[in-house]
Amino acid sequence: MSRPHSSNPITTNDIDKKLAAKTPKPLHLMTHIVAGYPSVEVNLQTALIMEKTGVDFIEVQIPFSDPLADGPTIMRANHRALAAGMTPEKSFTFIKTLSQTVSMPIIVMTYYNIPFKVGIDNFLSAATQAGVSGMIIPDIPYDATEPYLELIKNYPVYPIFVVSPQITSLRLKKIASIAQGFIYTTLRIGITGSKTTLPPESLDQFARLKQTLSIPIAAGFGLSAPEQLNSLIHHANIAVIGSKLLDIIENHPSNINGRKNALTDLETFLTECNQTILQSNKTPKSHP
Amino acid sequence: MSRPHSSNPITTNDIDKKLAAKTPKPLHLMTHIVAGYPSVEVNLQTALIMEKTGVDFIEVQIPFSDPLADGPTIMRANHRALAAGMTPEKSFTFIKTLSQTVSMPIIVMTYYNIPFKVGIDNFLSAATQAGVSGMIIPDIPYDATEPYLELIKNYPVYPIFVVSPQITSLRLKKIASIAQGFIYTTLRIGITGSKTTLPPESLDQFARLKQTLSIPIAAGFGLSAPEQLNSLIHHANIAVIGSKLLDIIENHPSNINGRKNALTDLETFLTECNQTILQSNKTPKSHP
Amino acid sequence: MNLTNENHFMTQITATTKNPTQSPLQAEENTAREHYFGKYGGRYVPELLIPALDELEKAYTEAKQSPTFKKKLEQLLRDFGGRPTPLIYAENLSNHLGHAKIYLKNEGLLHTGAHKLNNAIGQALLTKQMGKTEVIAETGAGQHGLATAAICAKLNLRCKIFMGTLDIKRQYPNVYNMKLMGAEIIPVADGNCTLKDAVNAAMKYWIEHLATSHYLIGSALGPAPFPRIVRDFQAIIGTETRKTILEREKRLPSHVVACAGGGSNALGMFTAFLTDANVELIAVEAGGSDTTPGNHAARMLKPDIGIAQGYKSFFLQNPDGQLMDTHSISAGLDYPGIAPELAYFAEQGRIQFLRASDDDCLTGYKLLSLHEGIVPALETAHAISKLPHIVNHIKKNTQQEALIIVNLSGRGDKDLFIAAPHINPDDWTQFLKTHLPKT
Amino acid sequence: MNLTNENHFMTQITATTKNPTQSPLQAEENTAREHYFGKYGGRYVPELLIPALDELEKAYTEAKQSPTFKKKLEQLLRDFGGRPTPLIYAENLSNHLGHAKIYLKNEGLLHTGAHKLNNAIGQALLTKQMGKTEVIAETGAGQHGLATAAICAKLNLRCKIFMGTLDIKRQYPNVYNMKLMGAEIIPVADGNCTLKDAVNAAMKYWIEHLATSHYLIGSALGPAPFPRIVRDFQAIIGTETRKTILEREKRLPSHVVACAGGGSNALGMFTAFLTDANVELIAVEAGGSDTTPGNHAARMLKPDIGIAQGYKSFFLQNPDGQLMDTHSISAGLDYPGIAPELAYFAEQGRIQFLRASDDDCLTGYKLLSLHEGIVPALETAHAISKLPHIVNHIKKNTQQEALIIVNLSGRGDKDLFIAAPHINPDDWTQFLKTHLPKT
Ligand SMILES: Cc1ncc(COP(=O)(O)O)c(C=O)c1O
Ligand SMILES: Cc1ncc(COP(=O)(O)O)c(C=O)c1O
Repeated sequence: MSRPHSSNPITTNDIDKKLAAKTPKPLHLMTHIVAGYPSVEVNLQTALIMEKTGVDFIEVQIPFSDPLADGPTIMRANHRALAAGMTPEKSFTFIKTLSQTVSMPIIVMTYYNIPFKVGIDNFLSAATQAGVSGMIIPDIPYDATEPYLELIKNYPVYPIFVVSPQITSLRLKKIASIAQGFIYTTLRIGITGSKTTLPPESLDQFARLKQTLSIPIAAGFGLSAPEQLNSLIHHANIAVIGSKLLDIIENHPSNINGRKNALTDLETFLTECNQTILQSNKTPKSHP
Repeated sequence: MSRPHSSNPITTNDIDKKLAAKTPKPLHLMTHIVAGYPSVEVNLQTALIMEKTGVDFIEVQIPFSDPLADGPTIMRANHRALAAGMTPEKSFTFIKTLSQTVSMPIIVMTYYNIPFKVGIDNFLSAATQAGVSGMIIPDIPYDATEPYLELIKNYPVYPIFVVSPQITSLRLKKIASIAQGFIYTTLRIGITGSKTTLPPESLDQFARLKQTLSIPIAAGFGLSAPEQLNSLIHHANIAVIGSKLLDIIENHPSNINGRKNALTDLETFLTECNQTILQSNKTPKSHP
Repeated sequence: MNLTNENHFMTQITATTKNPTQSPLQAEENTAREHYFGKYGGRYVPELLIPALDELEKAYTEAKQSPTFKKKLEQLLRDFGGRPTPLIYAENLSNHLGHAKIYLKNEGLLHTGAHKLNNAIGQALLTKQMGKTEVIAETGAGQHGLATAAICAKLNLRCKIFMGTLDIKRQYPNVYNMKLMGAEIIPVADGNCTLKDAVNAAMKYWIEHLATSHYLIGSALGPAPFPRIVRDFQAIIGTETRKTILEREKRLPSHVVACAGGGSNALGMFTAFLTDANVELIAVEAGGSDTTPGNHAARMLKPDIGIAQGYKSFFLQNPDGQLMDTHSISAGLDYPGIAPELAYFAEQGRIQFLRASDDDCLTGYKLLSLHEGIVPALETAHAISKLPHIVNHIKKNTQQEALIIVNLSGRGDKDLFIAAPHINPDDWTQFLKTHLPKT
Repeated sequence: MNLTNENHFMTQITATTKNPTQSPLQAEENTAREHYFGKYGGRYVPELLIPALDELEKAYTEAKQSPTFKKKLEQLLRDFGGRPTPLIYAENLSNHLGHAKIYLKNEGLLHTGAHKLNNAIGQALLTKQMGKTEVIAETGAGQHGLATAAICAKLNLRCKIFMGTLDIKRQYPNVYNMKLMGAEIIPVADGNCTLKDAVNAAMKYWIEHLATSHYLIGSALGPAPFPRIVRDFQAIIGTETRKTILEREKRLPSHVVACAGGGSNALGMFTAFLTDANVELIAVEAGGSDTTPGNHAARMLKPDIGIAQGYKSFFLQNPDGQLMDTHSISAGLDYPGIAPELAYFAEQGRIQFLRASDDDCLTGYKLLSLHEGIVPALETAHAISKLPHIVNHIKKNTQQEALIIVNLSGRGDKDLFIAAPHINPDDWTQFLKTHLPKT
């Protein structure tokens, strides 16, 4: 499933490899952690659970004071990580350890002021050295007149773009021409009626994305129950699970017992997710 | 010293008689009480002391809720008398008793809304029956288009006018033509420097009043010490003492002992006042 | 209905009341008659005050004819005051009530937040013209005090504000602002320690300082010439309104509504419409909690003539002639007397009177805030609250769409401490507690 | 100095910044370039928001050319807002300081008490034009929230105000008034629970309700086209001022001063004078308690470029790029970012920046109240407080009498709970206690 990216000297990276893996998986999973929340130790434990339960990609958010695009749970996690002393530098130290510990490709997510302030090249070097495969910066549109989009071409790190269902065809096409690895689209399911089938609007969205894009599609959505994953199969390549995991961690008191419970719950939840996907493979759905 | 008042069927009343008394007194005294403050009983005791110590006229104020022309002490006395249930009717009942008890001419002082509301004729009849000799209503200028000024001519009660030092000659002349008994002028001495001589402005005022008026002059002023009375001798016919007496009563706690002390103090004070006047008669001052 | 006589009212300071029984005010001839409105008004004051009132009358007569005075007044009204104030079509409220187009004349946008400033500016200029250096004023709610303090700061006049000790406690925000502007607050601890007592105290102070002080009375009452002066300085409200509504609607209003405490904003608004026979003029008094004596300030409930505080008018008084306690949720309507000119026009039937209770007032307060995005003063809210009643009455009696103008005499900021405990008591108490120093 | 180009600025909504490095805004051609002021500004937002920003830009472009829109805007600014606001000669203050004539443009007389309404009206009309039914807005001090709530009530738009929980506690009076006008207050308990966090929360809500909601940003910042839209709607301040001062003084001002929080009142005032090379433009930031990071909101103390909340500008941030806590006595200046256009003109040297501390602010607050009878907002007081400094500087450097205009961005009523404890702590505590329910 890898494709040539003429503008990038490194033709494939772990993301492509993962998506092109021999074992066919009807839906990959990407899960989210915020570096330093509640601590790098727990981050690491969490990541191990993720890998163990079959998660394919891990998204590590380097915390920022003003995470514009994130909901309340993730925002709180950002603020708590910062309050506990997390920095971009410490984040990369953690990510390096992480990349040496797990084999899931690592996608870094942060806001543009962090690389901008640290220096784009510094930031991208650090990411490369830490073993990062992709980079999501939600507040830098593809047409921002910023050096980041040029400079990243010099690194083995894929720029992952986030698109919205409302995006114009023109913008989508332009993004498609420079995107690498996959494109991340946001959508909400499970809110309207059925939890296991996509509403017609979402189907239309996917159809439109697929028509324009030859690159895999990751879909972020307000997942609340594993069976909701069924609805994405055959539509998206990757399902992104974010807030739900933080909710599980947050909703346990932060003592050792609580944390243990949290990690157990997390493992149970992710196991269910993975099983839902694997089972769906055996019982094909009737999708267009 | 009585003069004919062509417009009034009653040519003399107690006021004229008092001022024309055979024993020559260089300055008459008029003292003030507020009917019902602190009580009619104390009013009566006070009046007896006044008569005993040589006071010539007693001014009885029928309390009003909004005594525009009165200072804080008298205003407070008005409000307290009203709060204790004093009414115009009860005031006249008291005044009747008073006139049967003392021989000093009684001047009623009140504000125009009382007679206006009670009915001018009712009010003047009540006053006449209670033995009132004069009436001061400070908020009814001589040229007010009110029946009071006509109606009072039918009663043996003199309208006493209050004039100010700033009054125009025209207005003064018009008042002089209808005034009876005496005219009351306000002035302040004792504030500026010497306490026993009048400041030049006040001398000018008296000269001007005397030039226009053939009627006796009463002077109200912020008296604080008996020796200040000296300054009025040869200028005014009557000195009016108001707030000072209420101050003496008010500044004692209102228990039996306090009231006794108050009345003793009052007697001492008024005795001194009278003596000051009588002595000055023997040691004539060098006045213009 | 006369649509073309607006020229007559173009200049507020020469605006005069053309009423059939009263000859127009003639500056040169100060007859006792023109101190009255019918049998109301007059000068029931100690002789001591007469020279000062004469001086004021003379100064005012001169000022009315002086182009310099007029220019200064206009400049201050514009640059300091923010005149002209807007007339806005209250579209939502109109739709809500139906059958009427309602306009609001927003005096709340004047500096210091109420119509009071119009008069304060005028009289402060008169003070200057008389060569006096000090202004004294009484205030209840504090709006008149605030307006006076502001213009005194601007015109470099010493300023003393007489205020009942109870009102000082209730209206601290205004006290605070007056002090910031350099005014001295004279606490009045007599009587009920409210407005009426502040008037008495101010009057007394004036008597003793006539040479240097001007008593800047805040409503269209007190001894002549005050009622006329205040009315004239406030008449700009109606003058502007009449002109604007004719431009916008090409017709005169069918009804003009204002709240009436002392009566200055009502007269300020009504004067320009007095001779427009088809314009109904409606004043709204404070009905308080109920009609028990002492629980309201509705002088017109049983109009009772009296003479107090220097003038003859309707007063809330007992049968002995003692002025009574009053109550209203709005401190600016809580006064036992009323402008003699309003008494006169009430008698003539030219101005109708309605009553709004404390509860009505809060309803009006919420109604206007919600529908028009304007939080009115509680005084004004009395007028607003009668609109449903007025509109219903019109619906029953006429086919034609009514055109109602309400004088929005002031904005609501000042009433926070009075209204919030009614509207949102728990939040309010919580909030106050967080502002108390930790002990 | 060009005295005759005022025609260029006559209509605020077509006013454009003629700066040499920037082509004039061309409505038809939405190039990325015009989202910037030099290198500042831009659109640093999730792709999700781009369609909404494009839609807004399109609507605004159409509105600028629409006579209907212009008429509606002018009507609301006049009838609802109370425009034009006056320009007043501060004679006492001028005499007090000497060597300068000082004028004040009193935006405090606008409805709801600050310049914020100019922009709120404009954007609310845009909301209508886009067919949206809901407005959301962030607010710190509450002035922008208040203005937004008011115009939403007037225009029948659903209104949600995002406000940090800390600000809700501090600024209850504004919360109270917003609720009265029907706005829903959305408490934001993230981060420091203040303005910056309210912006984040509002932005997020917007992302999820783009179809029906317009995010009515309150200062000249955020992603393009907001900085320009807000600037344009506020430019009427300078347009009116320039015209009036030329009429009155027959010359342009030598200095124009404004406080700068986000920057909307400063840009609103400065825009009309940008091409008048001899007019010095001075913006005053909040110096807070001292220059320690976290104790002030002076972005220009050490200008540090960053990208946050949708735009590139100077931010108070740590070396990692995290936005920092800020402090100012005035809630409206207490924000870590600044209008990108101000950043640009700071860089160009066209606008100078000064800093006023909390103490300076209180001095300015008292100074204006006492000398001019106008109690300013604490934000405005920052600008006032630098006048002695500015005048002294002029005295040393020029012979000519200076002509200074200060933008009086708001009135002080809203600041009672913040200022009174500084000015008169004992009275204030006493007063608050009397308003607590007896337990
Ligand atoms: C806003 C407002 N409206 C009305 C009044 C009542 O006064 P008047 O009846 O003289 O207009 C006041 C008095 O303070 C006021 O502040
Ligand atoms: C009166 C006043 N002035 C100034 C400001 C600061 O905002 P800006 O810099 O956008 O004018 C505010 C903000 O609330 C304000 O209320």
